[in-house]
Amino acid sequence: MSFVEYGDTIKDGDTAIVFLGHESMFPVKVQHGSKTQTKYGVIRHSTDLIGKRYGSKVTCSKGGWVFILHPTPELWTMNLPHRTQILYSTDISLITMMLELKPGSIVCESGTGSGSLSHAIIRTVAPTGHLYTVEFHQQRAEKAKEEFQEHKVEHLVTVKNQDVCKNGFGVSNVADAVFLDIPSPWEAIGHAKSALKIEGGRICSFSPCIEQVQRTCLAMEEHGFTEMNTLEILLRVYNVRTISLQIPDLGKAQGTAQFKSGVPLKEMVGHTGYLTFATKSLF
Amino acid sequence: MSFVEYGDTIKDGDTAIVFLGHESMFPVKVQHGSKTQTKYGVIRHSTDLIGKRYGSKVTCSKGGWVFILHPTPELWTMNLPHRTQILYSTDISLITMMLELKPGSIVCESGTGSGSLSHAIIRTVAPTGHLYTVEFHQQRAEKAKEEFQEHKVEHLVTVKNQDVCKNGFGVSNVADAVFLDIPSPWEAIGHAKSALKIEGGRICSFSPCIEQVQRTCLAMEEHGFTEMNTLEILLRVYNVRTISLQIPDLGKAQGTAQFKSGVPLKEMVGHTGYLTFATKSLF
Amino acid sequence: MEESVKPGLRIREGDCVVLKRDEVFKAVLVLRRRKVIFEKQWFYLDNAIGRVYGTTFEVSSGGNLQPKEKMEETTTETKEAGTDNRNIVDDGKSQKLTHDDIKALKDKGIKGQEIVQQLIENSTTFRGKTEFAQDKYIKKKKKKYEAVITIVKPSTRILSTMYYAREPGKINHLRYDTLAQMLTLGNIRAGNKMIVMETCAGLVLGAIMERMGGYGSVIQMYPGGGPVRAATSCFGFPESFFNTLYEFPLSKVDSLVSGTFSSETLPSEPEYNVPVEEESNGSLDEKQTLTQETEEESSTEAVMESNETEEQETMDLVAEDTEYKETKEKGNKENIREKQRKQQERRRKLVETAALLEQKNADGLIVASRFHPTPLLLSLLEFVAPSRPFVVYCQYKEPLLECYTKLREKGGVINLKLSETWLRNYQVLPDRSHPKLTMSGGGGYLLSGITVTAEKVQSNASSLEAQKIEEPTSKKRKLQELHC
Amino acid sequence: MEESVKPGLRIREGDCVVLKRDEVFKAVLVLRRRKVIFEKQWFYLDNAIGRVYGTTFEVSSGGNLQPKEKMEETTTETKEAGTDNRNIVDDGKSQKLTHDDIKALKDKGIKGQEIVQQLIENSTTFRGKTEFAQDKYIKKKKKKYEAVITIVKPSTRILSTMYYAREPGKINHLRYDTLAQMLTLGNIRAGNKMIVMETCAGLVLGAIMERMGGYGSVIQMYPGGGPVRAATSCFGFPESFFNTLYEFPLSKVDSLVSGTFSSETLPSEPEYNVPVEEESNGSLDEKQTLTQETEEESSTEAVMESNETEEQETMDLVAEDTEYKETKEKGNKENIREKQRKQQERRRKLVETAALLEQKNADGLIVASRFHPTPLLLSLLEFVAPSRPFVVYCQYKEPLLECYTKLREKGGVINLKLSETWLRNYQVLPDRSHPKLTMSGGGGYLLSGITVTAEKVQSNASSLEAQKIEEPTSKKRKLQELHC
Repeated sequence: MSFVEYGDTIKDGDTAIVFLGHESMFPVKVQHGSKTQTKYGVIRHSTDLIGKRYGSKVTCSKGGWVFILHPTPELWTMNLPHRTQILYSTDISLITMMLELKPGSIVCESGTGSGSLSHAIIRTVAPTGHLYTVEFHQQRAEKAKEEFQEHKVEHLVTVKNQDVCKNGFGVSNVADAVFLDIPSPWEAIGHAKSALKIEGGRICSFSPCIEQVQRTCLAMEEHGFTEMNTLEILLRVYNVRTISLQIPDLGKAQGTAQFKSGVPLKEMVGHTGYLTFATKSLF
Repeated sequence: MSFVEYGDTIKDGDTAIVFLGHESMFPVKVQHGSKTQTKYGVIRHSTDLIGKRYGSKVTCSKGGWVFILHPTPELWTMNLPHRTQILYSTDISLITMMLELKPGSIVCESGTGSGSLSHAIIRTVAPTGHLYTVEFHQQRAEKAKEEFQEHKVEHLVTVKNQDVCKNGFGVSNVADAVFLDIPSPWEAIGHAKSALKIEGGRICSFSPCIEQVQRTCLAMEEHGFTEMNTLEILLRVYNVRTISLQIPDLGKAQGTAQFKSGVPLKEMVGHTGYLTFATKSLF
Repeated sequence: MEESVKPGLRIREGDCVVLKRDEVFKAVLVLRRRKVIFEKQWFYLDNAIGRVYGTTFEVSSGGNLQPKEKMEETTTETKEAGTDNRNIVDDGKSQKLTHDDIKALKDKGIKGQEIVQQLIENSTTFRGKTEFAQDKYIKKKKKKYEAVITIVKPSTRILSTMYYAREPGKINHLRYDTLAQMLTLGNIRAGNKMIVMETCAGLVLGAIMERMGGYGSVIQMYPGGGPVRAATSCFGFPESFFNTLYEFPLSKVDSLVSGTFSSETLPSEPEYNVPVEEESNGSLDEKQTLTQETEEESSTEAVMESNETEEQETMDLVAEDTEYKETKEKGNKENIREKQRKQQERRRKLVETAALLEQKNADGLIVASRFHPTPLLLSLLEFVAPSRPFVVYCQYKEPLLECYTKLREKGGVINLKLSETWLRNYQVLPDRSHPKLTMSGGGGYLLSGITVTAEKVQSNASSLEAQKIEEPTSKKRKLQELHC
Repeated sequence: MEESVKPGLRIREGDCVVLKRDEVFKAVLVLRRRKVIFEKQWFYLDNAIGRVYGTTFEVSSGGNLQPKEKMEETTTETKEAGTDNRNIVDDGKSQKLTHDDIKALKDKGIKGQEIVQQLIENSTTFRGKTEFAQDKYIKKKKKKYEAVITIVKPSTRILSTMYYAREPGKINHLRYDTLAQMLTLGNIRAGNKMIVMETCAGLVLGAIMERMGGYGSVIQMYPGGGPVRAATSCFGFPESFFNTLYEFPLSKVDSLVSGTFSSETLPSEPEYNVPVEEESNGSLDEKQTLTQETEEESSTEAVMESNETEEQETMDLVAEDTEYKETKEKGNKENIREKQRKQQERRRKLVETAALLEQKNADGLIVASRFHPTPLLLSLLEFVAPSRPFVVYCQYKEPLLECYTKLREKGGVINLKLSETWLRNYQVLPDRSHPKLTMSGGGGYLLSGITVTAEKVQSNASSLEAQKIEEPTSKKRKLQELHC
């Protein structure tokens, strides 16, 4: 297993996802001799996990069962330890496409945060690209480094502990794309520009507040970015349900009508942030 | 007919709605001896309209037919002559409920614009309430007055041609609710406050841009308004269609599957404006 | 200033009022020496009686309400602030006050605002936080420790927001902005003759009555033994509003349409049983979700604090107050005679209502129920005049697709429109403006349209004339009221 | 600076490039002396050859492109502005220049920017307008008279945006952000072995190939006579990307699943006919809407300017360039022998592809087609390894409800999720920020999930072992590539 390559069977040292049921799962570090407690009972790594195929059903000590899943950046996003607010797959999808990321892309990111987007970027730029990720919070930078090692992607990423607004990304004219998720992105636009390749590239800034977007757009314009475009994307999930509706008694027929319905959840995420994209052109 | 009372039959002087087909209609002033051209041919008011029941099917000279509808503020909103950007029923609905309008309410409005909201307000506050509407553009104010007369609601509304930011609404401590749709609502918040009843009332400001909202919210707070709440409402219309989907040929069965679907329109109104509501409290 | 206020704006004993704290609402009856629980706080409403609606109170020790004359600005010193949170290490040890310390403060009767100030002073990380984080911290703590309650007058705005937040299952998840659309699309106004079929605890009925202001008439169609008006009673309408409110059993609709209606077959005694909510899979699941979401507030708590599961009683208290008391006071024998008299009275009103419907000149139809909408629409539209709007609400989209198709097939309706609304709330604060982080996933679906003359009516001039001649008396009355 | 640019970043003859003006895109082939029409302008691309991608050109007289070295700022004097528009009376007479005047200016070869300046000077109301209204006026006029075109390199971002705006019917109304979700949910990346079934003109296939960067393998399932790759060819992938692209006829899937597959029954000659778009009521109506919406641009105009209705040819030009030329050049007799050779070659590749599928170890399945998704999913998931993601797109929600239910019944899948995304574009300008006034009504629906081992596999350890032993050769190759 690695986060950029599927493996068939669970191996010692893998990070696997224990799937308990609908939207209920957690990651586990597979280790010989280790045990993991679930609500369905204990999972013994040596006998229950190692050597089994990913996607297998594993019966726990109390008789309940779970599925063991191969990690993906998306499952990681749903299960990672939060050290900060994180980006979720809906935004990540749009960022990845709009930054035109693909194998071989060189990307600069700040801040690393909890590494949710970082994993997704690394997945997409592998095997020949690279991610330079800058995090000003020392603990977080170190934790991210550890995770990248555990997930066997450390060769694809460089983590720096510095303030991107003051010190930039530490590289110049190498990046195809820059991503900013920091409180004052407008202070880092200059650094972003110099990190991008001479022939140009794409930039994205994620900000929860519109005032941040306004300042960032001004800064982008001052630095000559073009194709500026601010977007927002929201996910609407539907539960698939069989609904029975009573036929009213008007004096004749009664009974119920059954149908399948895609029922929106009562509450949904109403806002994560605004995504501002722009292009650095050669001229 | 009046805009605040249903009539059964079409009368001379009525404003009626000629309904040609899905979302295709126009208003007509019914007059003895008058004629109206439609794509289905001529309608002769004296013989085809006057005395007929509202909701009747009328056959035009070319043999095609139309329905003649009783006017409502909502049909008027869909068909009125645009002198400005107008408010549509989706926003109007929320404004009416959130301002707690009902028969007897006294309301101040600025600007009158094309009178779309004005008609809806008058409908709701009749027969015992009143609308004071202020419009700084002279032509528009005069046109609105004419329309209110034609629609037989002039006893329920007072139109003033003045600048609400400078001169206010011309009334004080009478209003249950104030509505603002002007470029600089923050300049009218003081006037709005003094127009509202001493014991308090509700205010709503409609602005397309977030910067207007920000300034308006600051002004509302300075003037002691409470319960401030900014909302946005969007209408998503579905076309009801019977869809046939081909069953793919995988080497066995083929054919088509038919089902009813509520298909969203390709394009929808993505933004009209932000609605900021607040309460003036006694204390 | 308070002295100049009209009596109707003051809180009276017996009023149904709404308690408000931030965005949370709860309707309660104002009764003396009656404990009220709201947002984990208990208190008495005695001190609120005679105060003006809109007054904000603090809960003092002993559960007494103290009017808070002016909303004090947060005077907390937040001058010292970090520029970012790079140095904050979250080890869960930043607050030096223990739970016991805080409890001791509360027991001493220390006010919420002071407790918050003490929490700030005893936080080791507060000064290192950014201004934004400090604000957030203060807000959170204020919410927890400051017991400030505003008492507001019920209205459609307040009650529909409250029901949607607290008991969406009781109103078929009808979101308040969707209700707002219905009232506008239905052209609800003074003087109308409306037909309403709802199973939303009477909320939709109340909203319509508010918009009609006592002018015109409303015919409520009801399933089962009697109409449900729990939410209607919360509006605090004057008695006169109920004079033009009629009710008609759904089970009699077909016979009325076919001309075989007879008032004799009326069930001998209305059971007034609240219909058992036929929960589908969906609704059940959503209840579970709701429970998870509202950790702070039990979802099983009833809206009317003083009438836990006695919704019907609440209605009686307001709508038929005197009747209710009489029945209770009288002996058993007299009760039988009384019953017979009431039975006759009901039959008389039923015949009157049937006549109103048979005029087939209603000014609109509003449906918002847990039943399949198609049969309701197909039958009830018979009673609506041409060129009048109708609006149907359904929690699900699929039944409205069918309803749309069936109405199209049947004819007599135009401008059919199936829609839903998206509602977004915004946080507007200097430098921190954005849509609220959670939003409602759905507010239900609406099908609206306009009636037109069906073919048969148009080709038959005599029947049209007949309709004109028997111009309804109630409609005449309505017109007179309008011009007063 | 331009000299330092790598050759791959320069526009070459034969490249498929995308023309861009404001938010409007159009893909064209770069050919010498070939007239191109875009946004009502015609011009030649000759001068673009050798220039760097991203260059902006002006169209000069004679249809020649002139590189515009730097985007000039609007130097229009807008100092004098009214404070509001109360005095503006719209009488349609405010512009003193007539249509003929403007035409004369254009014919004289006056540049667009100058025309706009003249329009402003000849407007009697311009100075009375608010600054905002002035800005709006200038923008509108600039759009109309300034012929500025940027040539950009195709990418998933550009092509999916372009297709959705210009020809949504060809891609089943798959909105670009929905495609973005598919690529992420499908964990598309270098080294995967993907199964793709799409009828989106090859756009989805191209997007997947871009994300795989030539590493791993893609098996395209196709209905009818052959795969459609019109949009795929627009990406301008290197030849090597097509070495690991396989294709397999849908009509053979059942026999492969049941073990009765034979390559002998292959249709003798692929017709490569573009399947007739089976337009439902819905799509037809939407086309009409589209026509109304895009007054400026005929919706029937093909995406590939130089290949109006010859989509298939475009594909050949890029993907099988040499073959295509050979076939054309050879005589008729030779042609028959050639045909036989190609037939054999195709059969060989079909057997190879069948073997790839039979390994049942694909790393994911992506479906985005005009067919009902249920039978596709039920069959094609057979070829996917456990613990791998799959994503199905459908323009309509209802078929995915059925698909969801059937998959649940069958088992072997978890984490099923039905969703759609809302996409909002914003205008961010000083003091004039708001969401764009129109937005897409819908981008289609996605059903995603993860495969797991079906019960039978787990209870049968030997078959699991068997699968392990015959580790696929292609998968081994894939792994080697990854570590280079």
